[in-house]
Amino acid sequence: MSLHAEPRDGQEGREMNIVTAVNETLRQEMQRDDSVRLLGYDIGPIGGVYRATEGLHEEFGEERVIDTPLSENGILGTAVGMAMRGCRVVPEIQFMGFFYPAFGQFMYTMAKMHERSGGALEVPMTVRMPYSGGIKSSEYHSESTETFLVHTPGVRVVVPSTPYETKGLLAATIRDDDPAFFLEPKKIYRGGTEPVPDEEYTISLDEARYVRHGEDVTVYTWGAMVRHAVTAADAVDADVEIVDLRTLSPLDVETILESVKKTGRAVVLHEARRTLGLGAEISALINEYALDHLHAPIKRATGYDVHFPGHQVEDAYLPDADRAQHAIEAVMNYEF
Amino acid sequence: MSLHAEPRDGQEGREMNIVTAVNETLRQEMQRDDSVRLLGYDIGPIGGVYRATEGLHEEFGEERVIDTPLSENGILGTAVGMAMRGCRVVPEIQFMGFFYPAFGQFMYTMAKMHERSGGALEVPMTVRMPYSGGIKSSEYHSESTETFLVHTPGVRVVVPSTPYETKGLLAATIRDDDPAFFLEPKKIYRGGTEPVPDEEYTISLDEARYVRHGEDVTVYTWGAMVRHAVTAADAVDADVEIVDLRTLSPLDVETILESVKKTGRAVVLHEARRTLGLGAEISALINEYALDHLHAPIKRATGYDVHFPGHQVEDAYLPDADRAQHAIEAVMNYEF
Amino acid sequence: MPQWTERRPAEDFYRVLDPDGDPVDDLPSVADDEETLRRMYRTMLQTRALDEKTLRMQRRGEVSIIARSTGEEAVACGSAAALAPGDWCFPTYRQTSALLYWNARMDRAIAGLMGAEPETINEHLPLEGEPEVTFTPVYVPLAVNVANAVGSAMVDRFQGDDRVTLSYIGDGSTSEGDFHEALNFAGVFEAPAVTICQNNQWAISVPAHRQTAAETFARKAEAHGVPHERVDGNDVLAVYEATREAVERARDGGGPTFIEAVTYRMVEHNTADEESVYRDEDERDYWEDKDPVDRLEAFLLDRGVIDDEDPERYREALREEVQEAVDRAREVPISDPETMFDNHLQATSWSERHQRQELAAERAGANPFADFTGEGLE
Amino acid sequence: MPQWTERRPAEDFYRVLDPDGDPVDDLPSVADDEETLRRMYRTMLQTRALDEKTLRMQRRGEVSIIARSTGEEAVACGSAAALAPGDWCFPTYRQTSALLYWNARMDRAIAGLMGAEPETINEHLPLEGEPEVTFTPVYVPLAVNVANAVGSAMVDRFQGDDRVTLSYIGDGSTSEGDFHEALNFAGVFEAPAVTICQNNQWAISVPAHRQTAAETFARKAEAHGVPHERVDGNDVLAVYEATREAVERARDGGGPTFIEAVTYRMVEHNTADEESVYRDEDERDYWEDKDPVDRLEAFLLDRGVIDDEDPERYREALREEVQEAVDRAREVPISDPETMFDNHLQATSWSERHQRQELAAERAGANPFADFTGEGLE
Ligand SMILES: Cc1ncc(C[n+]2csc(CCOP(=O)(O)OP(=O)(O)O)c2C)c(N)n1
Ligand SMILES: Cc1ncc(C[n+]2csc(CCOP(=O)(O)OP(=O)(O)O)c2C)c(N)n1
Ligand SMILES: [Mg+2]
Ligand SMILES: [Mg+2]
Repeated sequence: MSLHAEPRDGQEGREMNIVTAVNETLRQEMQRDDSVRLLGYDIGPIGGVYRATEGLHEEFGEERVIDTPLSENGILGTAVGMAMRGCRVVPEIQFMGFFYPAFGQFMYTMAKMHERSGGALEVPMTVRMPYSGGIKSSEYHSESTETFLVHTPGVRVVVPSTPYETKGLLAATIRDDDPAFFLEPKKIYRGGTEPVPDEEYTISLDEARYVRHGEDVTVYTWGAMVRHAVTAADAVDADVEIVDLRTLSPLDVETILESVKKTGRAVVLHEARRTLGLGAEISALINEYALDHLHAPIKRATGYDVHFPGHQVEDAYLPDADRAQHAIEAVMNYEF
Repeated sequence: MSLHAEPRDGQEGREMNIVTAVNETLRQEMQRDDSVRLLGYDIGPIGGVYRATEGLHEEFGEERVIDTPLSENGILGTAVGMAMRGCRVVPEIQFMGFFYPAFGQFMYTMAKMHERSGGALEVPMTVRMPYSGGIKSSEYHSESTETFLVHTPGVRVVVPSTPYETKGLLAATIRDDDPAFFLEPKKIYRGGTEPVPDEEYTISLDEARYVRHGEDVTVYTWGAMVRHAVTAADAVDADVEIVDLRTLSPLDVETILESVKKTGRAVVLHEARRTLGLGAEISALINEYALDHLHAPIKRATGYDVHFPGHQVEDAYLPDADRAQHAIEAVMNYEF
Repeated sequence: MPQWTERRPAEDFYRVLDPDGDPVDDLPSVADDEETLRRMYRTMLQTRALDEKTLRMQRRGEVSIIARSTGEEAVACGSAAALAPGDWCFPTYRQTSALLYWNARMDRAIAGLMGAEPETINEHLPLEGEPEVTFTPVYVPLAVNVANAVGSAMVDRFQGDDRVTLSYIGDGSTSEGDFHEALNFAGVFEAPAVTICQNNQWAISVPAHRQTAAETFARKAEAHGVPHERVDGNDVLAVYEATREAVERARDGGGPTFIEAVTYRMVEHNTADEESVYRDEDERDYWEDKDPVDRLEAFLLDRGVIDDEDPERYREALREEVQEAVDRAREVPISDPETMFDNHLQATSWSERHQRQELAAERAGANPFADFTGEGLE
Repeated sequence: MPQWTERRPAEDFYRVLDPDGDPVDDLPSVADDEETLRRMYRTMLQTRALDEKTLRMQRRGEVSIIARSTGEEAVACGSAAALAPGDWCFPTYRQTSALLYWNARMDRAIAGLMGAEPETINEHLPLEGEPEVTFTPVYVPLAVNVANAVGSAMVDRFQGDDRVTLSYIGDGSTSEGDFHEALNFAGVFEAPAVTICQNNQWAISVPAHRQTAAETFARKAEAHGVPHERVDGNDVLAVYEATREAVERARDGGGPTFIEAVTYRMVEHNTADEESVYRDEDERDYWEDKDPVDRLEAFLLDRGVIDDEDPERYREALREEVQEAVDRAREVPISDPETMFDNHLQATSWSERHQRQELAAERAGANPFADFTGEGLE
């Protein structure tokens, strides 16, 4: 298990935010491996609506940074074909909420080709999707529907929570031969910097990260919610352990169980809707394999079971440090 | 809570199987309400690949039983438009595994239009999909991906488990003004008959069904798995309560909690993959609201986290009475 | 910085007025329908006034994001004007002028841009009576509206009603499979559905020639046996006339039509966009001369349908109207967070009730997670 | 019982041999390439022999479901024959003759029909060496193969390789948005991708005229600026020749082509289907006279490429070959259930390891749910 305290003391590197870390990592991976190609609409001259691919079209040309027609399913379908032919493809879906038209290619080819071919064909691809809320945009720009991805076998799902993590996880995901989703929490794209080493590094795709250790209660979370967990942990009268899952699929069940067996209490904090949000799976796993250790029910501090609301109401939908704190306090105060 | 013992004693009616019950109910609803229209490919002269719409094209003509081009997304998209204009539409998706190309229309219009219009527009539609395994067919003909539907707000998800249930639930779903999915467990389409009344009746879409009462352990299940739960219950040395959820969304949480608070032990039995299968949500709900009552962890007797396998291996994938029995015995024998 | 080069679209399309507002050929009868001409003129000016106002509001942070149709107003205005009461229309965010032609309420639209939930708008700016043409909510996800519109038209065809359904799609959005699936259904079922492709040459940063290798967008309808037409989209009379013909044919049982209206996105994609990054702004000069409002205005002045004072008079009046609508929209209170739960299912459920309680508790400063029995927080 | 009526497709397509096997015009050069002619003839006979055998196996319950291409063999055979070593091919279940032309192993295919997992087949009937043309697994979900094929072709175009990618789509499947999205990408990126529409007039029970109002399936390519061609799909020389031209153009940087090959589904959709329910079987007589094997056979006999004994000799030899393949396939043991976990991710995970243990326990008669600590069953 890798352990980074927060802030990460003594970390060397250039200060950068998440979107810059994405950009630099894409550049680095394209430089080191000619077979890496990016695919998506608006990723070329404009550099993506969030500028994550800024400068790459100019540097690598339009056959490696490929501006496509406006079709998510076409992007995914051609990306799979390219990956089957040995390219390491990094398609961008502009917003996770616009992934749905690509569900056919996702289920039928991206997630399935390797298995279907008995291992003969590989599909090394990393679908980048800005995801999750907090930006007060219009419909479908704020979704957190990782459940759809995690319930599907044959793909990895990775979510960074800091600039340092972004670089190591994105490089690892691109280099990995499995088809994968890399979900970028857009609210914190520019939400703070930390030093990121210039040299290449990767972070394991099999291990959750302890954001901090504690003895009383574990908060499981990922992406933009990690910072709220930290704020809540500072505010409550309890010794909180925070686990940043970072690879939502496959889950690092060892770490999930290890932590709760120590603390005996758990909260899951996520932006997705509650019903069948990933919190349900974490709760069920703990119930199955650590029930004896539980001192309290597991609470899910999540979004509600509604369509992501308009921007006047968005803040009331989204979990934040307060909601996290309430959940922590609820399980801390619980008595059998 | 409605309680039907199994077999349902003294029930009057014609003996019929599930697929006949679907057919008769569609006919009945089309006769009583001119605005009911069916939509889908191969539903016309051939009467559906499972003959669920047999005879309806002849009786109601091609403008009420509408054979369409081969496009699931086109079917869903035009169905939503028809529903917005006052039709009560019953589209068929030939197999649940071919629903994925329609995910865009599902998320953007079917599940959303009512909310998006502030309630001004209604979308009364019932998407029928044969689903789940056991028929030894090829890829994507055996899926149980109800998770995708249940995680999405704004739609109902209904699954019958017997011919009697089929008629009452399908009539209720068609008459309900919400967009809904009606999942038909194809393995038991012709898997047994029971008397089904000729007269119209509906079954509440808000209530789970006690298949049998028991004191020691609750099995939560639905669809084609109900019969395995019954077999397992007969075989084990315990007094098993069986809850047929039948409406997977929204869930009847009252009944779920009521049962486990009495029995103190729970098993979920479903065909879907385990990770983020509906069993996860049921387990999480019980953990949150009935932890004190639990005498043992909740076990999930489910499919595995793999693509639905080929037919030589299918039986090893699918849960059956044995797997259910093992799960029941595991929680019965558990000691804190 | 590399930018995309544009390719100017061929101009061998149907055109009634040249860019100076002079007729290129015999005039269609709408040229004598002064009421419709003035209403279209007014609608385009109104659209521009509304866009200008909401742009200022956006800059002040009062609305979060807007997509203007400046320079493209003729497409939606001219086509929607060809509808009749009872018809249905399925617009995207780029067809404000279609809604305004049929007197859609600006105050409600502005409140929506300000982020109010539909329930709040319905409560505080209630709609009185049905609009003569029914508009669906503006679609944000691209291309999905067309199949809904075709379904709507299929109902009329099956029921023998003589209504027509109109829908819109951008040039970029024709690359989505949805578009083709919908047009294919329209062709097979001879649906009275008219679909307008508002080809403004750009889909955010992607130019039209990168969307497709098809000769024209109009020709895409060949794939589905649907009659098609290509018109000057900055000529409101051409758009009107082509749509009128299509609408009449549809109403008479003649089935669907697809119309490409060639125009140009004069401004940013939306206010989150900075178009100078990816396109050469000089190209705009070429299009500036083709402005649809100027063109119609010149024609109307020339024909005496409006007089010399009218242009300024209209603009002044519309600015006031817009301001009044903004004032009314500003009166709408911030939406109650609980509205997020409204209008999902028609009945309630345990989880809806429970989560409403959680939210209420949270807002009251109480602990929303205090229920450990499932029996609720009270 | 109402049935769908058929509309016979127009026959103004490219044709080399008339239904009696007589040339309609000048012969293309393939008519002199005896080796290719015999190989195509043999492949079509082989396909039919294999279909007949697996049908009998299906009736005995030895394989669960098969889709025959009886009467349609010329489409896939003639088009695949125009490929060269190094090319790629993305077939559906209806292109057995394409695979057989390139010597795909029948024993492996039969084992697959018998329900063996790919891992089991690889273990017991290992592939030796690469086939000259690479075939992807046969696609069951419709229309999704075309975009994968276009992606494959894009790679060759970007890398300057002169390979070509061939893919197939049924008439019904052209109604899926996937098909259009893929062809649009092919057009925009000038991908060396040739797509064949195997128009056999039926999609299960839905006739072609109910799939689309387009004049022909070939014309669907107009939507994407992709050159198209329409050929007699029961004339293997016409299919070969049109594909050869398209493949050469693609190889030379000339981009994609779409070819509609007009044929007829002589038999049931698959063995789960009963076509007499929905179509008039008399129509089959019309098509019986157009059989692609008879047509080529007459031509070859006439030209002396084969002699009078050859037809029976070929058939006899192929029946034996098929039987031997069946025998080998029958030797493959039933797949181990644990293979269901294979080849999902390249690494393992807690849940994979855990679930493998559960399955093993279950098969050993032990309780798979005995782990209450997450530390495994042992
Ligand atoms: C399904 C979907 N994908 C992506 C988006 C994001 N998006 C919004 S507008 C737009 C460009 C649309 O271009 P075009 O169709 O030409 O319409 P225009 O904006 O030019 O009117 C994109 C990519 C979306 N709203 N929906
Ligand atoms: C996405 C998808 N939808 C539905 C099906 C079920 N299905 C299998 S074959 C078929 C008909 C295909 O017709 P066509 O494209 O004409 O091909 P043919 O079988 O005639 O070769 C259908 C509906 C499927 N396999 N995939
Ligand atoms: Mg555009
Ligand atoms: Mg066909």
